[in-house]
Amino acid sequence: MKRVAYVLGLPVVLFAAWYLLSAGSESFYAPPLSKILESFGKTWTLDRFTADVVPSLLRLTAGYAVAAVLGVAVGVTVGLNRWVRATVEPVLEFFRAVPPPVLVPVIILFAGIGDGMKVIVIAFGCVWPVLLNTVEGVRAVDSIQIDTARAYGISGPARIGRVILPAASPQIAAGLRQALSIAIILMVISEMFAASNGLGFTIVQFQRSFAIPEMWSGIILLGLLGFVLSLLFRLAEGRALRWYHGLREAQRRS
Amino acid sequence: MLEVSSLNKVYRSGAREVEALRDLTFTVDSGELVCLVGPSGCGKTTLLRCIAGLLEPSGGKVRLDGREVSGPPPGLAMVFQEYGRSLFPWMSVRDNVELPLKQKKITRHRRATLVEQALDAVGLAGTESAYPWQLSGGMQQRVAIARAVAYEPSTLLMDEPFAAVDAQTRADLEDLVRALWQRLEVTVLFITHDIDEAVYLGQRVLMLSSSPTVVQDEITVDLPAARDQLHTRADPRFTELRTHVYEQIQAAKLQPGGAGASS
Amino acid sequence: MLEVSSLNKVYRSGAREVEALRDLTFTVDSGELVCLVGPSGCGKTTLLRCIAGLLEPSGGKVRLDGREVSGPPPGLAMVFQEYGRSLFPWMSVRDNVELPLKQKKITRHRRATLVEQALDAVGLAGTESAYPWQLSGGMQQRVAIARAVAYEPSTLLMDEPFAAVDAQTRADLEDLVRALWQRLEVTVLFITHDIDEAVYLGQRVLMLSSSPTVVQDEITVDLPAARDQLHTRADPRFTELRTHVYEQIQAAKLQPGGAGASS
Amino acid sequence: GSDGGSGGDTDAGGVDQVKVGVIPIVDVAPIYLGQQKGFFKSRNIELTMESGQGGAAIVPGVVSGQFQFGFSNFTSLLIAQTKNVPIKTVANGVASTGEQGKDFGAVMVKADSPIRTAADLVGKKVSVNTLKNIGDTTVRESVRKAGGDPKNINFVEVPFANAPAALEEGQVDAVWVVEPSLTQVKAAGGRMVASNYVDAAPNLSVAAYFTSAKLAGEDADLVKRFTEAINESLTYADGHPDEVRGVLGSYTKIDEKTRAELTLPKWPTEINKESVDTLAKLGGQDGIFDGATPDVAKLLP
Amino acid sequence: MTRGAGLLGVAGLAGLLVLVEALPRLGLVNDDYLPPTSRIAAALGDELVTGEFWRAVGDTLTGWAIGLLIAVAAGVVVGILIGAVPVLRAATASTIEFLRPIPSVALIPLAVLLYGTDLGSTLLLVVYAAFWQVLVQVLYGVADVDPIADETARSFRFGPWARVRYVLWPTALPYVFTGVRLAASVALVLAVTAELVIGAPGLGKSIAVAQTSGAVPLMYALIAVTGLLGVGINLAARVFERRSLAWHQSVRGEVPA
Ligand SMILES: Nc1ncnc2c1ncn2[C@@H]1O[C@H](COP(=O)(O)OP(=O)(O)OP(=O)(O)O)[C@@H](O)[C@H]1O
Ligand SMILES: Nc1ncnc2c1ncn2[C@@H]1O[C@H](COP(=O)(O)OP(=O)(O)OP(=O)(O)O)[C@@H](O)[C@H]1O
Ligand SMILES: [Mg+2]
Ligand SMILES: [Mg+2]
Repeated sequence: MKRVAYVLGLPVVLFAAWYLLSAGSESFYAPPLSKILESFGKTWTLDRFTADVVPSLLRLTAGYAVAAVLGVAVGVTVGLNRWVRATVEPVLEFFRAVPPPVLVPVIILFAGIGDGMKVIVIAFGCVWPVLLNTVEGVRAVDSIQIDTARAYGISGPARIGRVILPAASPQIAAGLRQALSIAIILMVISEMFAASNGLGFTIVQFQRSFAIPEMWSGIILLGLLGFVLSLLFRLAEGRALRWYHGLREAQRRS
Repeated sequence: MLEVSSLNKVYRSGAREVEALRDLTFTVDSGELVCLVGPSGCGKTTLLRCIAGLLEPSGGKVRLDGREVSGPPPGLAMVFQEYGRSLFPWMSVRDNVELPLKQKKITRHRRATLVEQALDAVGLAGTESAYPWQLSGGMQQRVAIARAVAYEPSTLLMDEPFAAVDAQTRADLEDLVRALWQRLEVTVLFITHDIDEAVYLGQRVLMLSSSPTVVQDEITVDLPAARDQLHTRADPRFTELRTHVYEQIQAAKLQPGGAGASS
Repeated sequence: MLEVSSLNKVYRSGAREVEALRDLTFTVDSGELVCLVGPSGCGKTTLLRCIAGLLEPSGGKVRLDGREVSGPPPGLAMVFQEYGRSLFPWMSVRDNVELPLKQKKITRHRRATLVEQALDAVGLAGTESAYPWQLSGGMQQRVAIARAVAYEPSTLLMDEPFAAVDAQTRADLEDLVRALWQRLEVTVLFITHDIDEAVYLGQRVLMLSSSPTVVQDEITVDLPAARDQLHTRADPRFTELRTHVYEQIQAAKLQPGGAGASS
Repeated sequence: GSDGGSGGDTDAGGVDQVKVGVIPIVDVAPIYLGQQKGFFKSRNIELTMESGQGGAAIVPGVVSGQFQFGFSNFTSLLIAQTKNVPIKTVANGVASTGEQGKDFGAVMVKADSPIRTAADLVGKKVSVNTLKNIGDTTVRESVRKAGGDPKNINFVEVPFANAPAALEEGQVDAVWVVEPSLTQVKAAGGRMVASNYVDAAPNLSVAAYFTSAKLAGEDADLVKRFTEAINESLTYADGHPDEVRGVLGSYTKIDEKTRAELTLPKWPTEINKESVDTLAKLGGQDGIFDGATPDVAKLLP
Repeated sequence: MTRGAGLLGVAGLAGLLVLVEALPRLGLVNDDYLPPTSRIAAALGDELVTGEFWRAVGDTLTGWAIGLLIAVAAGVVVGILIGAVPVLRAATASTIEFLRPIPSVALIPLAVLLYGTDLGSTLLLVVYAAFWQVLVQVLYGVADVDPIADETARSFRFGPWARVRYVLWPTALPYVFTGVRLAASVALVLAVTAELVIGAPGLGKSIAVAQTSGAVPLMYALIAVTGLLGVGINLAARVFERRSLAWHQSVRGEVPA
């Protein structure tokens, strides 16, 4: 009960404030919330969902999965090896600083204009938080834990799978969490180019065709989508990092 | 056989430079149980790390069975002084003890037996599924011991392994280590601050000087091989030996460094 | 005065439920030095955490000078069993010791004196600018002790504070604690596994049963207030007392839980 | 820095600071040329050009008064009109040359493509810079005129700049491009299959300069001066193509060779109302107004 | 070690340059669309001597720096506040999750509405995007405080401020650094994107102009400049990090024992 109140409290207050403040709005680009909500119902019908939201979600999932796997794999390699880190870090930093929108033409060159391109754009953008956090997490593994693993001959995949990844997992989780919302943002950006369906495409299309309440309703939908995904993420994280949260909370709460 | 020859270790970090080990030379025969005592901060942990191949010495050599140690040699188990940090908090007690066995490619069935026996031996039956951080300090330390015991190592390095347990448990664990040693003919190097414990457990006791560290003295414990808490500790020879060790450590504290000036 | 009345603590996490303390009642007068012994895992650390107001008991009360403890009371210092983790790795040894003093709003000059004296007293002069992780286990533990000592607390809780130091240093630190206690009239609650230490240090020794925990027994140590390592430990009364404590702890291990069945 | 849209900041000398939101492409060459020639200064207008990538960035700026004027194609303006965006055109922007095969925008295919005429585009993948806008409606008209069924064209969005590569790599079957990408495609051996602007209407008015309804109402004088200056610029540009090719070098990075080769559009001062009506009709047919009918009269000056 | 690492880094970048030179030369991609390094370098060379270019770089960096500063300051303060007060954390969690995935690009109309093509537009987008990066990292960092360390501070009756200053902050610092490094590049990305789309002056606008003009080598040259800016920014962050995290495991590990 209390948790529900916490989850809903502030959003309800904010929405109410928005509702009241925008009630008499004359501004073309900032219509009253009532109008936005009205268009929300009209816009996001079941058809729209299957036509636009589902393809977007599929691209999002694919891109995010690629980024997660790649980010962790490369991150562990880079984090564990000083020389590899020194060699590839500037190159990675180089690509990290390049805005995905300007890279789209290059990606189109290699990946065409289909879903593959969008997945790559999403992966390209959201791999960084995972990668960076993995590198830092791996570097910060307690030296005694590493020594223990070494002393007992826990080596190779077992060392990575059973010791290094779990030890770095809290920080990797932070990266994955960041990546999730970036993935949503890039889903929109990727659908601004060479797309003919998708949530991002629809929102941009609304924006271009001056359907402003519909555009805002799309943005709200994005927010809701992000919220639901992060809820799922939290559930998964809570499960995977039960030991960690238990460890951190054990003495605090009980 | 474990040979340590003119081992030297200097920690450098920024301006600070600490010569933890100056010049250590000693050997431990295969299947021998040697206890190491020395003042706090004299370099015992450093020595153990070098022997385990976890730390590169600044000079000198460590050889195990004729081979120079450059990384952790196979069949070695170590109980770390920082027992709390050496347990993996993301694994249950059982998994912590079992993991090294998996690496040793021991069958599942045998693993289960070994884990159960080891936890039972350290008095932790019933906590298998708890996480280490749900245990008391002494219990955590015993998990670390159980992990080493279950591993059935050929070389066992223990760094103040009983520091956090009560007197009674400590006595039990001492007997456990001796039993394990006799059963498997393990080479054991055992660091302790408890002089009685060193004498009770070891075939030999090595005494280190305070930093910069050399071997100050060593005694052979000529007590009978069959020891027990009541009779051995009551033996006058036991008292004699422990007094000797105590005096040597006192001396070590007063005139540090074999060769002369300190760092 | 510290009053602990029918203190009960149950750890719950998921399916696991551990009754660490069943029903503890005892008092410690202001300025008294009480030692606590009990088998490993019996709940000593849990008890100390409850007294320090760091852990909320599941039942019962802790009162310090008549006030119920709900958070750490002023003038309290605690030496944690996990000394390594209780030092801040991002601060030098000096800063670690000095920080609580800053919080106490002690002048810079006096702080410098206190830090220096405390580090000197635990034998760590010269390591002020090192980071804790550059020190050996025993040295880290002594930093934690120095921090508590420099704080000049009115209540001092120590959880196996000498577990990682050698015999000689341990003796020195014991005398340090007694000296501090006598000089500042601190109320001290001291957990140890070393029965001799408990008897040597304390005015009273409280013995806890094994889990679920109650007060198994307590003895008043009727040795003269002026103690020293040589004579006190040679006193026949000392031997008598330590034997008594030892027996009680043996008994505690055999029949756990005052009221009956275990959890 | 604006006083809410009632004309630009006016300094002591009575000179209006005017910001115009434009897309830095060939179409807006006259305004840069006019600025160089002093057509605005002589009417007490101090111009600043603000560039945006399209209507999405320019229209809000004009509506909110951040820019006093903007440049946009008519289809976008018509869409805005159906949504009652408070804007009004003030001058013509750019127009088709009206000559088949010699317009500044065209549908191109690779040299060896089986597509011969606009009718062959049916069932094919054709790129336009933005969907549901002037590109796809006029291309559909080309197909319709050539006797094909415009319903079955698979339009995809590819920015003009990326269209040559997309065509080359076979990611699309045909591209609709305007200058300078058009010249680039031609240089790469592309073949023209339709001049869609020409097919849509004779002398099609493609784009216009517009302002907010508010400014139009409050500062009619500024609007009038701006219109006059623009019209003078348009006429001058139409008459001096070499100077146009020259001024392109100042605000774009089109290389000199391409500048010399590219097909310039027409810059008449009059908005061709019939052609706008045609765009409105085409848009209506293709359903880009969501069933509404744009009120052309209300949009035009 | 540091010198060696620097050399390796240069080698890594050189490898990239060689790759880009080789791909079009070997005919693996059309050199009209991905020109070889040498042509890109030549275009860059031409550009380097123009004042316009340096003004664009200056504009971009100004927007980036101010935006990042605001985002980091706000992210750290809000993060620590929310992270340290459980009630606040519970109450804001859902709102944060709702606002975070809203793409900055969707805010473009709003930005233009409020600021036109002024610096304000760029700042709005930059701050919005970078803020979340820092905030989330700080939240995770605050959650990573060792309970024993925290209890130590509590037992000595540290006030809230002292606990933040001496326990929370140092623990969160490595996370904050990662957050700042993430935010720094996100801010750069957004600064450039905002210029690209809105047309605010800066490198992004130059890229847009090069793009619409079909000046491909120049476009890549400018993209490379943004990338190099990123490399420089990271380098600075690393140096700073090594200084202030000397105690941390990850930096300790750098020095071979
Ligand atoms: N966070 C926790 N969650 C669950 N159980 C806990 C937790 N902390 C302690 N326990 C349990 O409570 C009991 C008492 O633990 P405590 O640490 O108080 O023992 P202790 O007397 O200090 O032991 P030691 O001498 O070994 O340090 C143990 O059985 C332990 O498993
Ligand atoms: N990582 C390090 N960096 C710098 N100095 C170190 C480091 N580790 C240990 N030292 C120093 O080396 C010396 C020996 O440390 P070591 O841990 O080996 O002692 P020890 O004999 O195990 O002591 P104890 O009995 O207290 O555990 C100490 O002076 C310590 O300060
Ligand atoms: Mg040690
Ligand atoms: Mg304890």
